[in-house]
Amino acid sequence: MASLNLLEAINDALGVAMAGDDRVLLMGEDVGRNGGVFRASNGLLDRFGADRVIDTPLAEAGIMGTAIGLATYGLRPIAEIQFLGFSYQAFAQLLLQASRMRWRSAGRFTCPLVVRAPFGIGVKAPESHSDALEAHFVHTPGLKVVAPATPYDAKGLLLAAIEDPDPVVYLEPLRGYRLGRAQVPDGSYTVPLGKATVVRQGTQVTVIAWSAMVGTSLAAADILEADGVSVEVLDLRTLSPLDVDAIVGSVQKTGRAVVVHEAARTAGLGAEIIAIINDHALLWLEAPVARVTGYDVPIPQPMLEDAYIPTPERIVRAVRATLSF
Amino acid sequence: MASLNLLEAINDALGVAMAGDDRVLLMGEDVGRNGGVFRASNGLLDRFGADRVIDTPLAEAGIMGTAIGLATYGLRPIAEIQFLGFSYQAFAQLLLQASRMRWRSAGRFTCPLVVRAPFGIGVKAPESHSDALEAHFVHTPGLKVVAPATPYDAKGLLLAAIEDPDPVVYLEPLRGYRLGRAQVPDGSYTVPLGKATVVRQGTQVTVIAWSAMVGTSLAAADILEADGVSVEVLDLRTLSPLDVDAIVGSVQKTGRAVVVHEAARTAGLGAEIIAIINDHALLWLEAPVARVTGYDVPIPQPMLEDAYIPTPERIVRAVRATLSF
Amino acid sequence: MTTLLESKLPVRVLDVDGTPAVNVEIDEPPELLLDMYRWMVFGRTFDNRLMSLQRQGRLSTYAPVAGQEAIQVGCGLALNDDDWALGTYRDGLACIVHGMPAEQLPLYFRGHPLACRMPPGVNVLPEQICIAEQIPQAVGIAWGMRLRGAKSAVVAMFGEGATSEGAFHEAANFAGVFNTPVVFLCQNNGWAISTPRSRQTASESIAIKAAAYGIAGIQVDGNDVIASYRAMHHALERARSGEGPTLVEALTYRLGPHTTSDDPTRYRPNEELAAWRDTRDPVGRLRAYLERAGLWDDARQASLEEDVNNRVAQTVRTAIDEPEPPPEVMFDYTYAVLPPALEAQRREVQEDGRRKAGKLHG
Amino acid sequence: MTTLLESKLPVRVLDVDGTPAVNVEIDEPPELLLDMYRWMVFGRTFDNRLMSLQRQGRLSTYAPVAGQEAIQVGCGLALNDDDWALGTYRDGLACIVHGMPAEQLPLYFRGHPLACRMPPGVNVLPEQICIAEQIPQAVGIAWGMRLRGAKSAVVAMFGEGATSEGAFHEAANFAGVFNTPVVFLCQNNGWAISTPRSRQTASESIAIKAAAYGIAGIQVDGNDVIASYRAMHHALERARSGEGPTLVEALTYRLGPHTTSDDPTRYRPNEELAAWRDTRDPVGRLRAYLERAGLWDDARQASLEEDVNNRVAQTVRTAIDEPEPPPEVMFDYTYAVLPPALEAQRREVQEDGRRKAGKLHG
Ligand SMILES: Cc1ncc(C[n+]2csc(CCOP(=O)(O)OP(=O)(O)O)c2C)c(N)n1
Ligand SMILES: Cc1ncc(C[n+]2csc(CCOP(=O)(O)OP(=O)(O)O)c2C)c(N)n1
Ligand SMILES: [Mg+2]
Ligand SMILES: [Mg+2]
Repeated sequence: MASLNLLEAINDALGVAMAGDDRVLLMGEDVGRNGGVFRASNGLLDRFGADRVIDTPLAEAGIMGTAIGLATYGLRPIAEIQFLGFSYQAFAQLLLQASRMRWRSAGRFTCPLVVRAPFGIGVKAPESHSDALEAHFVHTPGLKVVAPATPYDAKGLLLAAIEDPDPVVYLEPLRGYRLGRAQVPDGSYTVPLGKATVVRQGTQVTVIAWSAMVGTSLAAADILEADGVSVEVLDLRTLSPLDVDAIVGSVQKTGRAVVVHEAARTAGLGAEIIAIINDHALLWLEAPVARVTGYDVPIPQPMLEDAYIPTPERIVRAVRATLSF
Repeated sequence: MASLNLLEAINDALGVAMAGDDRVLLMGEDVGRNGGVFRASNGLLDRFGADRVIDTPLAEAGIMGTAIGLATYGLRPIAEIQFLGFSYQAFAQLLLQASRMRWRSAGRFTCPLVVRAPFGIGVKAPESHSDALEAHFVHTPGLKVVAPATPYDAKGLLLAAIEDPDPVVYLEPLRGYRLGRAQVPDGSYTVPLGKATVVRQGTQVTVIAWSAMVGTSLAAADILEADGVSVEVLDLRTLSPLDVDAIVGSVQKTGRAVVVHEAARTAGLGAEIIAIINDHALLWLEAPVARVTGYDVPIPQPMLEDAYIPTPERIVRAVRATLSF
Repeated sequence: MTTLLESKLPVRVLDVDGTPAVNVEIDEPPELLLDMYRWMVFGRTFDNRLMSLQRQGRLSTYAPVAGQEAIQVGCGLALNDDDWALGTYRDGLACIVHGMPAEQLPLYFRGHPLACRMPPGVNVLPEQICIAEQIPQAVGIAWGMRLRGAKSAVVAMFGEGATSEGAFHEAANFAGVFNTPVVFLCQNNGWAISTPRSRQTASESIAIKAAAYGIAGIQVDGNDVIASYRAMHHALERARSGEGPTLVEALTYRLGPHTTSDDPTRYRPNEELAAWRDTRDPVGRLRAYLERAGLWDDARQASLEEDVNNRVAQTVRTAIDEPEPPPEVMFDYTYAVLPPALEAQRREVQEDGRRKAGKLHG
Repeated sequence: MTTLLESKLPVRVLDVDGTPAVNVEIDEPPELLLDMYRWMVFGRTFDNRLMSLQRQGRLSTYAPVAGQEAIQVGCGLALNDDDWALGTYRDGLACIVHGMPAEQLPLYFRGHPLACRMPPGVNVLPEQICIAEQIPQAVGIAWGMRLRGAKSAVVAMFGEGATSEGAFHEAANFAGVFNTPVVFLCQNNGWAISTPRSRQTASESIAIKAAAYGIAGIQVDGNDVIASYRAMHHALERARSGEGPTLVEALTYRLGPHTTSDDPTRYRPNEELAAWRDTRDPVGRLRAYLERAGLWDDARQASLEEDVNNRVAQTVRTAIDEPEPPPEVMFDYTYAVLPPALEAQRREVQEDGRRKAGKLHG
């Protein structure tokens, strides 16, 4: 056991995976000598050498396309995109190629690839550094999508993603990188893909969140508890495939739900969660499911970040509105 | 008035727009001498010359990026992407650049660009030719998205899109290109962006569709009518911004809804429509909103297209299930 | 063979009339030359047959190879079994020569979902529809070989139109930086659908683009099968021995339409087509040489044609007879293990299929 | 000035010690040379000030220009008013020389949403964060000029790292095919964050990449402001007169970190930095020449420094004093006319802002 923040947990997981399987390699811009712009790969170049911790040219489609080839040839590449906002350049490779290697070849070839990228508001970075694009990946058959919120899950889900035989998009919470420490087991363990977790039990309303928004939701739950409102907080952890049972189970219990995400509201993942509730728990609903999300504008310049991002206060208001519907 | 199919209506609209405004130009792969692979731009090169009907190199990001520059400089480019499945290569330019030109420059620069592309199943084309990617665009602030179903709307919406001061993604139904003829006025007229239309009045259930799926929905409504079921069919026409009033108004009237689209179900645009109904018409719902959509697999090879695409029969079954909920 | 910097002339072994080019020795073993010829005749015959099959409605579309047989056969023959090949809709012939069962090609154009399942040991990726996307993948596979110490190589095949895509550029740049054992085979057939080479890029040649990546670039007469074979053999050997990537520009011509949906008379000058068809045909060129070298005659031709016709007929029959799979197969290779939500969708499609087949009511 | 094919040497007017290079005449008018100098001193001073402003927490981040003043000033001075400039986070100095109000730069790095609103007549696009994405846009603007018959040109500025992106490639290829009046100015400063030039591309130079597009390519000493000006002037004139695009590779060096978030000691050899800083500084080089030419002395230097310090102080004050706009401004430039759903969201943000400001309860 060690006390690690989320970034250190990722670094630890990378080291464990690379030590355990010499097919695993890490590639991306500035991941080697520099240890990644956030130091996620700190120390790995010295440990595993330049053939396995690879500084690439500045070309996201090139990173993704060559990573696909490496995976298909039998290696286990982990491709880092420096910020998720720069993944659009690689969409043709990731959304149409990686996702379909197994399918196009009817199982003959596969693409065991992990794509890592930080996303979300958090470091007052210039535009495009904070974009939350998870809905695009979730809408793409053939991909899996993971978005841990805690150091423990970060390590366990990353190790599970690396072991997975299919391409996994692994999204890291920029604002959660160094937000707090937690006990993380040494060595290898996995957290299963496709399973959400109840991070706080409650009875009156379910708040559904992932990644950095889990912490924000928990903060809202604290405020509400002081007011006597019992909030259940569900951390989805895996965004594709979604854990339908966990969502439906919790909403059938509480009868009310609020979905929280950073991305723009319209056609965001919140909509799919509402659709799942519509499909399986409509008769249990006491009020419309509320969405506390980013607005339908680009994730704004640093000065306006705080006005854009869901806050505990906005969640509290949404919960109250839901309760008094 | 002329009797035109949808493809001819597009060709007519292009000619009208180019004749009326010499800033309008058309660019893309094979749009010139060849008149477009579907002949949407047939005859335009001869009429307007190679400076305005431009065969480009084979590079979608290049097309999109240069079109943005042309638009910002004051021209009115219409950029054709040969098939929507090949637009991923241009996502970085379209979703992060075109959509934000006005916003980044705080209004100083704008991007009056129209992006045209055919999409959807219809011509038994090889993979990637039929992909339905509308949800990606709708999730992107700063873009407008249009998807006409009829020759009349195709012309009127295209002319409205060209006049619009912001970037508009104009999606053409591949299977609807030559499906039938309708009276289309000569010369210029517009159909307003942002307005849905009720293409069939009904009382018991609302079927919500766009593009090629409108025809499929109408066919389902015919079958159901023979059975005494009264179906309202709403053609959204514009997918961003969505016509919330039209959706909500119809569902409040009928109390039941089925959304139909070709794209994969999960996190598709159907989910957003359910979310809108959840927000504004939950108490009117007599049954969960049903989704009749593509499955969560890549749009398959030609041999399996018919098993993938929503059919009147699948819609009929969904309506019946909704009615007997 | 010559790198671009040494000579700007296309490399040619046989002149268009089948006589050896000046200063060139032909020292390939006769059996290899005969193989080249047989494969080209197979390619031409198969292509004709698939064109008419499409016209009869048995294929949903088809992209003919006619005119490009020499470079594709030369490429296929230069590949070793443990080399990998990645190509497009038009590169079926090269893939067949490399070991892909021929019936997979018509099966693909029938729209069959299992058409691209290569047999074990055949290292051919599914044909790529999205222009240029296979190129970085090829570099990745080659990189994998280097990292694993394999002594094999990868060929990425594409048209001159593909060189305009960013994917080509990023891939070639990675190949240069990481020195991966890859050969970029650009079949410059003059046209990208209706776009002529002159409007595709203003560069002097395609081969010269290699300079942008610090890799070797060579031009070869892609209608000269011996020269094509030599160019590919040379480039692949360089790759296998760690000397680095090569961009091979094969000058050739597509004699048919882009695909069966295309009408080339809308954009292509008739005289241009006629010149290529009548004076630069790759098949006739080698035959003329073989005949002059005493390796070929009418009797052998007749027997070859019979063989090839039989093989083509048999192959087409296999492809056409292959039954349609049940529709739920669309789910079967999305993931190693189907997620629960997809299980439910799969059942829906299965029931729908049985309903349509009259095996289920409702 | 020389095209790549004529010479592979970087073009230099002043040697590193400020003496004219062999065989070179300096015939620029003194006022132009003094302008170059003043702008470089302004650039260096402003940069230092913004670095410390960021360290004090007044800017959320900053990307320093130090070391690259010569090419940026040379570029800015070579542009005409009706030329357009598109650059990155590091190209603020060139944009200011071209007419962008200097306070917009710190305002941008404060994260102010209105920082990139150029005044009318200033043709500078918002600084581009996404590497290489401005390059095709620049080609499009240039193409628009050609189509409208304007006699102006466009410069696209980017680093050597950007040349690895597909967007660079597609843009340069379009420029070659459509002969647009654009200059591609690549500031090769040796590093893309931690990636050295040698690992970015295996090509011999950046300039040689021009051959892949059939456009002109030249290399220039980007720490030599006179040579930089000449190169840009030449390339822009070529563009304006319809002779075609040019790729200018300016050899320079980033003296500071990539941005204030970066720690270059992790990856960059100290000796390399020292060599560039101590012997190839662009500002000192021109000053040495001017002094020797009798155009400069300590008194003028003192008075310039006073002027520049005042101007920098004033500019920074303007930028820091600029009030934060109300949060709902995030909606104001999404569309020409706000759609109804966004109206409602805007009201929500407005209320939230007033609530936070204590003006509204609940
Ligand atoms: C990314 C992408 N854009 C556009 C297309 C449509 N398309 C198919 S083939 C083709 C032309 C290809 O030309 P070239 O690369 O020269 O190959 P050729 O067909 O001549 O063999 C185009 C534009 C596509 N398949 N993929
Ligand atoms: C598309 C994209 N990918 C990655 C980044 C992250 N990033 C910012 S600057 C930079 C290096 C740029 O190097 P270069 O082009 O040489 O310009 P320089 O910073 O040296 O001026 C990187 C990788 C980005 N901003 N955009
Ligand atoms: Mg071609
Ligand atoms: Mg650099």
